[in-house]
Amino acid sequence: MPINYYIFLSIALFCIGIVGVLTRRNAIIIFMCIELMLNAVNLLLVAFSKMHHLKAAVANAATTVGTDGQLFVFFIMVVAAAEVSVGLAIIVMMYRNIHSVDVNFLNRLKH
Amino acid sequence: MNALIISAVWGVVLMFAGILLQRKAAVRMVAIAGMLLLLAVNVLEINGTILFNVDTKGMIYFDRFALLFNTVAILSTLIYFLLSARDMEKVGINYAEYFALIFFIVCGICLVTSFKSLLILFLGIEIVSIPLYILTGSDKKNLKSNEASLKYFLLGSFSTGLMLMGIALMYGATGTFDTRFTPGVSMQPSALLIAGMLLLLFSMSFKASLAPFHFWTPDVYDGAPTVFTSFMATIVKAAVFIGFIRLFGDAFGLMQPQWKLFVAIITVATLFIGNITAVFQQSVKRMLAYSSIAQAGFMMLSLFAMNAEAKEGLLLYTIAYCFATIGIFAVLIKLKDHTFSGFNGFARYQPLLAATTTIFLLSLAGIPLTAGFLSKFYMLKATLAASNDLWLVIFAVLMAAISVYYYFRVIQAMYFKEGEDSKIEVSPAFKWTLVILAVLVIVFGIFPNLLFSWFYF
Amino acid sequence: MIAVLLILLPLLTGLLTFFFRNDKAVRSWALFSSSLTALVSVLGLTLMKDAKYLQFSCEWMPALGSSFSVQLDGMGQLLCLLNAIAYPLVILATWNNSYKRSNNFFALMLLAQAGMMGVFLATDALLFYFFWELALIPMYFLCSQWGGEKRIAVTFKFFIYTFVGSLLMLIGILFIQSKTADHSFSMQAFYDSRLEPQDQQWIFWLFFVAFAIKMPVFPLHTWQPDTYEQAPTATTMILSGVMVKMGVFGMLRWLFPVLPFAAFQWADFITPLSLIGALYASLIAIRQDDLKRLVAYSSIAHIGLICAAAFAQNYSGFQGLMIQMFNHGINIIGMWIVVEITERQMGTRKISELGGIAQKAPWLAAMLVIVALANIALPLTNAFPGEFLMFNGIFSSVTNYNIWFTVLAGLGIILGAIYTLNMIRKVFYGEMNPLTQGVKDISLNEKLALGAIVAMIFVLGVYPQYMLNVCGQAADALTQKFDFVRQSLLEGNR
Amino acid sequence: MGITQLLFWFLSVVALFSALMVISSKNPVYSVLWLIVTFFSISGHYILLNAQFLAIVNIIVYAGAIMVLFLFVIMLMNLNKETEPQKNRWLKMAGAVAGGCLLLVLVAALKDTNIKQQQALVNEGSIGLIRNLGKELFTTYVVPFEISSVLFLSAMVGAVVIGKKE
Amino acid sequence: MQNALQIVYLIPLLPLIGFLINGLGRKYLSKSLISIIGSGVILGSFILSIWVFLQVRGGNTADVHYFDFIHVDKLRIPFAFKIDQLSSLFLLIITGVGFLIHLYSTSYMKEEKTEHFGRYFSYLNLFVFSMLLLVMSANFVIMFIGWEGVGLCSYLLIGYWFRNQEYNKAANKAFIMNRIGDLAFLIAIFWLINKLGTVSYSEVFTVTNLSKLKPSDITAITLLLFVGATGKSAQIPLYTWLPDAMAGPTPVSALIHAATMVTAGIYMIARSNLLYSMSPVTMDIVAYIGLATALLAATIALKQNDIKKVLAYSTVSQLGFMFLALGCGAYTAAVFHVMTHAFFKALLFLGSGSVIHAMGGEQDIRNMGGLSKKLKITYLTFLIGCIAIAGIPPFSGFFSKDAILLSAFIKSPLLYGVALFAALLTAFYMFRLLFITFTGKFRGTHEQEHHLHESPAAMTIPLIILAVLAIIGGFVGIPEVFMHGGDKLGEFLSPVIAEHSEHIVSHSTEYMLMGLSTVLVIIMIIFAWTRFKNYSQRAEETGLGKVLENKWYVDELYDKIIVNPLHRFGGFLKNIMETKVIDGAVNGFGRIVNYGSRQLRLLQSGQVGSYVLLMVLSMVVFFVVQFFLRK
Repeated sequence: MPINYYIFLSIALFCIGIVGVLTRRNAIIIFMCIELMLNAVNLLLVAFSKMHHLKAAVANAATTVGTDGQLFVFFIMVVAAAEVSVGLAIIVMMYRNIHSVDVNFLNRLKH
Repeated sequence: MNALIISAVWGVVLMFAGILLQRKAAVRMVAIAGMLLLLAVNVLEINGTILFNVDTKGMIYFDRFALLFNTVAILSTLIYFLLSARDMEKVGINYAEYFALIFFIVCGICLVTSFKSLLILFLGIEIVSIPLYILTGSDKKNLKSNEASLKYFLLGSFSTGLMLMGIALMYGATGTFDTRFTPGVSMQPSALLIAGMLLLLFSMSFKASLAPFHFWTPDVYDGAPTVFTSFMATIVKAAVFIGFIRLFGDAFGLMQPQWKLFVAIITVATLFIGNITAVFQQSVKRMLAYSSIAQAGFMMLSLFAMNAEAKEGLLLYTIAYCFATIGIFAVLIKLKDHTFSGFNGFARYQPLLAATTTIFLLSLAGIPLTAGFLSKFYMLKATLAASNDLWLVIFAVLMAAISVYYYFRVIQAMYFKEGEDSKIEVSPAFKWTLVILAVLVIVFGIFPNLLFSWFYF
Repeated sequence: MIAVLLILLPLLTGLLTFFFRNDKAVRSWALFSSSLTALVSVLGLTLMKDAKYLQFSCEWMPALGSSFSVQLDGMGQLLCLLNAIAYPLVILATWNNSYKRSNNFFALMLLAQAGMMGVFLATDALLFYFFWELALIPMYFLCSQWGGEKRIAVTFKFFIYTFVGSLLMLIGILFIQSKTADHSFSMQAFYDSRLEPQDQQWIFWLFFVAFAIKMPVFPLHTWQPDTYEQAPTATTMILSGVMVKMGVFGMLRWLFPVLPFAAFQWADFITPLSLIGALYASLIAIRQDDLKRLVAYSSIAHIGLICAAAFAQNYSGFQGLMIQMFNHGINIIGMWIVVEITERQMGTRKISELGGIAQKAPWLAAMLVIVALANIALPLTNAFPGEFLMFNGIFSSVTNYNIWFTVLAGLGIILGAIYTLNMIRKVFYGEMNPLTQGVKDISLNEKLALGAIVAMIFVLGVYPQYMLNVCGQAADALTQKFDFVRQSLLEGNR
Repeated sequence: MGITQLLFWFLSVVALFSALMVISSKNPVYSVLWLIVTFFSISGHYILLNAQFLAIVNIIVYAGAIMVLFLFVIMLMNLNKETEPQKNRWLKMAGAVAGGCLLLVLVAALKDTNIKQQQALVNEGSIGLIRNLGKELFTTYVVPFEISSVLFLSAMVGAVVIGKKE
Repeated sequence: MQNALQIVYLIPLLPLIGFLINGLGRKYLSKSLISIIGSGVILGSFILSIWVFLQVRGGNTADVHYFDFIHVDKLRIPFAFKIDQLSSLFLLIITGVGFLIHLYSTSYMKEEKTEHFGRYFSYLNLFVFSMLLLVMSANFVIMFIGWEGVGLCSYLLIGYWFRNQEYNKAANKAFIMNRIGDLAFLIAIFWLINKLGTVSYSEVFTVTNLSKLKPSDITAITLLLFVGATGKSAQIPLYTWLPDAMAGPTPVSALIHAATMVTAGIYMIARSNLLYSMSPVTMDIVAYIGLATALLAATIALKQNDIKKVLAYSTVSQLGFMFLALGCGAYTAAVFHVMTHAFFKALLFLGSGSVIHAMGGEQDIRNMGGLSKKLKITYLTFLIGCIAIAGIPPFSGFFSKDAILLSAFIKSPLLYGVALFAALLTAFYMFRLLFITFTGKFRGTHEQEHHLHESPAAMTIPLIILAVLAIIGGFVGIPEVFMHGGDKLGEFLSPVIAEHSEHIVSHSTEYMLMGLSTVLVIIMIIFAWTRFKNYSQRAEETGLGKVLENKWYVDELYDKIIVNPLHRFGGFLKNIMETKVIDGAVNGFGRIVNYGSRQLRLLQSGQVGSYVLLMVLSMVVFFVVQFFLRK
């Protein structure tokens, strides 16, 4: 597959995520959109790793070039999991206090 | 490496301390002891004794600059503990955990200052951010605190997304996460690389609260418990800057023509927004938040200059800025009323605290004879040395003049306005720490050599 | 050693003063220390003329290429002397004023003195800048702590105004430093930095704005009358007597020798500006009803004249303004003392509410008349030789409009006569009114202070040559700079 | 047009469509479900790229763990009805437009890079297999791996601190 | 050898000492002591002056150098005295007349409180000191010092009764008008320095140096000096201060505003006659201005009713005559007239002082009359004074004025004609004054009449001495036509004054002119006699008379075109320019910052959505800039 396809695909997903962050006001959904963005990145990374691997494999079939990309994806997933645990905790705490997860109610702090 | 590992370990130690030790004072002692230990081992490492020999496969490299900064950061944290550790009790019940989180943050700082691989940068930034989300929200009953932490979390993870996208694009362009990728690539940088660089620039600007990615800063600093605001406004921010200058020094050192313009724009915007907006604030806490943005703008000059002088200057700036801000916050925490009028007549009832606060404010305003002046001076000098376009320097200077306006409002309130005694009790230890801090600020302002004798790198 | 003493004495004594408690003790201590400083400066002028006493240099910030080097040269010597003798006079004259927390007051005063000393002594640009600010900060606190009712806002304006100026100057310093051969801040390096004329053209303004604000030169003067009006009188005396001279001094020490081409080329623009400023201030002074503001504006007028003389850039002008700086300092302090006494006794500064004081207070009136006449440069008073030389300088300056400049300046002194005499007439002559019935003649300490001033007025007026000899060398050096400039420009044209 | 191409296009379309549904569906629960769909399609892409390990992890961790967690939370707060009041539509428009612009700009910027001819190796190559990754992870990447433990630790502490009742 | 003239410094020093003693000790000394010191020092310097004069007669002139006043590189201004014929002559006049007036004052000022008495004498001494400095100076700068010094003293003395604000205003007016003149003088000095690098007479007035000067320079310098002179010597346009200066005590008017100070201008021009002779343009201007002043002042004097005002205007007009003489190059004549004028004008003033004293402070002649019976001596001396000023042979005024008229005739008959007319007016108004005051019957109040008495000896003796001088003073300058070598003064001054107007008129014409003027003058006197021998209250003046009474409304004119506009402009600057424009701009900047702050913080809306939106938008902008705008 031409790498551009992957680039465009993941950028598209990424931007969809951003649009979600911009347009929704439910904290949880915003957070989900952020996860979407991360996944777009993951996809791109994997694609790139395969691309670099292909480039290197021409010279030497047994190369391990490109592993790092996939490992990075692994780490991203780790971090994402950690973030989710914290994030959801915060959201729940928020909900406990104001019984809403609507970010538009987050306007005590301004100016 | 020493500090990195020991800070992580000590974090765990403190978690246990929380369970085992009943008395909060004891926990505090453990924490302070830990910081002293960190300081010791870090100084040891500067002098070449490395306790743990870990092969990081070139992902982490502690050069002198990183170590020096770590020392500064740890020292500031120590002072921060000495001044404000007691006030964490008021925040919530998880006293020991707060310390643990701060130690983890220090661990993250060690990563951010010494990474050679984008992976480490990413992990470091996250290790710094996630505990901060929590500390921000640690005052659970306080809606402001909740709101601040949620905002911080959402925006922070958004910027993480940006950063990851940037890293991905860079990986696509270079095929490695190592920041020392072959310069051959950066001769004629591909669109991928530039896009990745810009995205990294954005996300780092976000972390360092530079305009136009600063919007979270005032709200978060304002909403977070003042104790933790003090910490994240000073040490964390400075650390991010070190990471910043590393990233752009190592990875994009040869792409200056591509990013100089943007850095300049961001600097100007930051200085402008930070200073101008601070003028009209009513709450000192929020004013300090904006002032931290403004100061970040000044630190940004070092990135713009990107030469040895700039690095020295950045260290000096960190010291001056951290010391002064920590000091002011330490006093601010004691006050009930965080508006300017809260300081009215302060000099009458707390002459010593007022005097030290004045020194800190003068330092922030960059008045000579204080470290603040020399650090600003260094930034300007470095910028002039790096490039001949003075407009940036002149702009920065004018903004500094404006900054005088809001810093001196506090002084005016303290000295020239009458107010009733806000009954605050402070321990002698607190007072003396503050005095020593003030003296340090002055001494570094008059004899910077005491520092520069270290700074050869 | 003398040079260092001049800075250290007030600095240390000032810091000590913070810890005094008893009011009387504070005053005596301040008087003592300032008299000591005066003694030292006189020593430096008379017995210990040798360079080894007047110079000192040691390493300070090698990393930055800056060193702690001070030197007491001709012009500096005069101003240090002024600074040193102004303080005892002021303290003496205001002996009976009561300040709350007087220890802080006098401590800050002494710190300011140390700062100004440093400004007059420093031969290192960075050091100069340090002292420049060090002199400003205590002034800020003095004015906004012990001043009049509008003090805070007014002082703040003053501070910001000056601070902006000095920051611009800082950029200029940095720029020149980056252009010097050995990247050092030393004065010599600055003098040797031959900047490109087109660079000089605008660097010049970075410096000049700073100095112009300090002096102050029209139209950057508006902070001054308010500040003088609001500040406590003792501070006002120092501000107008000594601090104002920092601007002129800085110009002669750091601007002209470093950027002679720009200084020469902008002269035709700045001279009329400052002269118009002088006339402008005099015209306003004519209409002033507030004693303090009147004196303030008259000070602006004098400074404008001095600035114009500086930009005449010839020997006579330099000599004139150098001694004039000293004499103006003395006279203006005398004026302030009289004004202060009047205000303290009458409780008002409104000229229209006063009158006939001379009948009850002949000494006060006599002193005022003498000081005032010195202020309008009557011959045989100290101001005459200075203004004479300054006018002569302006007249013989190398420009096509020298005559017109001279005439403008001359109008200035006519207007000066008008407002000064009117002030005397309205305040001291004429019939008394109920308010002025209660006036008492001046007390001993005031007599001492004023007497000393009057003595100086006459001595320096009859025999100015001594002062001229002191600062002759400095003037000579400056003149040579500009002769060189004119030479090279002539060759450029050829 | 081989099978892989077909699969690629199919998965891409599914991914994009479901992603759009995530941000457009009123009901949070639907959003979650659509997001899971997206993840599955992305996992499909992984398999297509012969990165089986990641594909599995993606499904287990994301679709399995994280999404379920989301679902729990939403249920807990019973937001499962279409409660979300409409955001100010101008802001909505602005958001959509801004995102669109970003998409356009990025695509336009990256459409012809110097690597655009290069291929991403599809359904072959062994680096994506668990053996290689594991070897790499526990040799070269052991330090980051350990560091990420600190991350987890802090996250855990944080979750406790925030979540614990006082 | 040490020149005997070294000790001339005593001449100014004595009065200075007197000033210091009287000034500082005025509280403690007794009146008699004050008067002794005050007059004694003047007497001392008078005696010294005589000795100096004799020395100079003996041909022993000298430049006495004491110390360098100012010495900056090439420019050297020594504090030095020049003792030569001119200065020694002036020394005599100043100290002599000065002494008499001091003497007179001792009794005239009796009523004053002691300390004010002391103040008075200290001022008087200070004045003499400055005046001596002025005439003895060896260069223009020292002359300028004296020049301003006398201005100061006249200011102090006019405002002597400082409780009266009108007097103070007059004093200020005098000082400021003098200042205007002084400025011109100063500029002239700078011009000289600029061109020649020196200000010493002995160096300036040398053929080599003068030849260095371009004609334009000379004209400029001389004109500027002349402007200075108009200030000091009350010529058009700066004359208006002198009449007001009559606010001072009468002896002061006699000394300063008649005998000595106002002649400083003549002295200065006579001093620099070499310069002036080189610039015909200036000479003409000087002549015309002088003549105009003489005429104008004379016309005004016709209608004045204040005894001192009349004398003041006559002074102005006499000064005009002197300038006419200078303008005609008859420097000697001018100096001659200065001398004679000093005698008879001082006499007249002192006489008027005596009258005022007798009338108990009354100055309006309309309330006088018939005083001749009561005040014999005063009357006689006053009469002599009038005859002298009117210029009837053989009284002193005749010779000097005749010399002036002659020089005017030589320059042009027209000038002569006008000058003669002015002289006739002089005769007329002087005798008008005399008759109204002393003849007819008394018109004052009863107690005034009762109070009338002849003044004490201390006042009459000076009158008598001056009267004698007024009679015989003219014989030092008898014209050639009467007596060969009669012009002692001319010979005496010839070394310093290069007289270039040769006697080109034949003796017959000269006789003719003299006869003419004399006859006309006598006719005038008779005419005055017929009109005023028994004068009585008149109706309000109308038409020209009113204009004259109001001094041609010159003061009002000056107020209109100079003073008021200046005042208004000052107000404009103070209230609009300063506060609104300049300070407004400064504060405006602060306001802008504040406003910007208030607006900018609205960006911080508190909405996460808007934050992200702003971030995304700025990202888009950055990308666009990077990828599509930059090349």
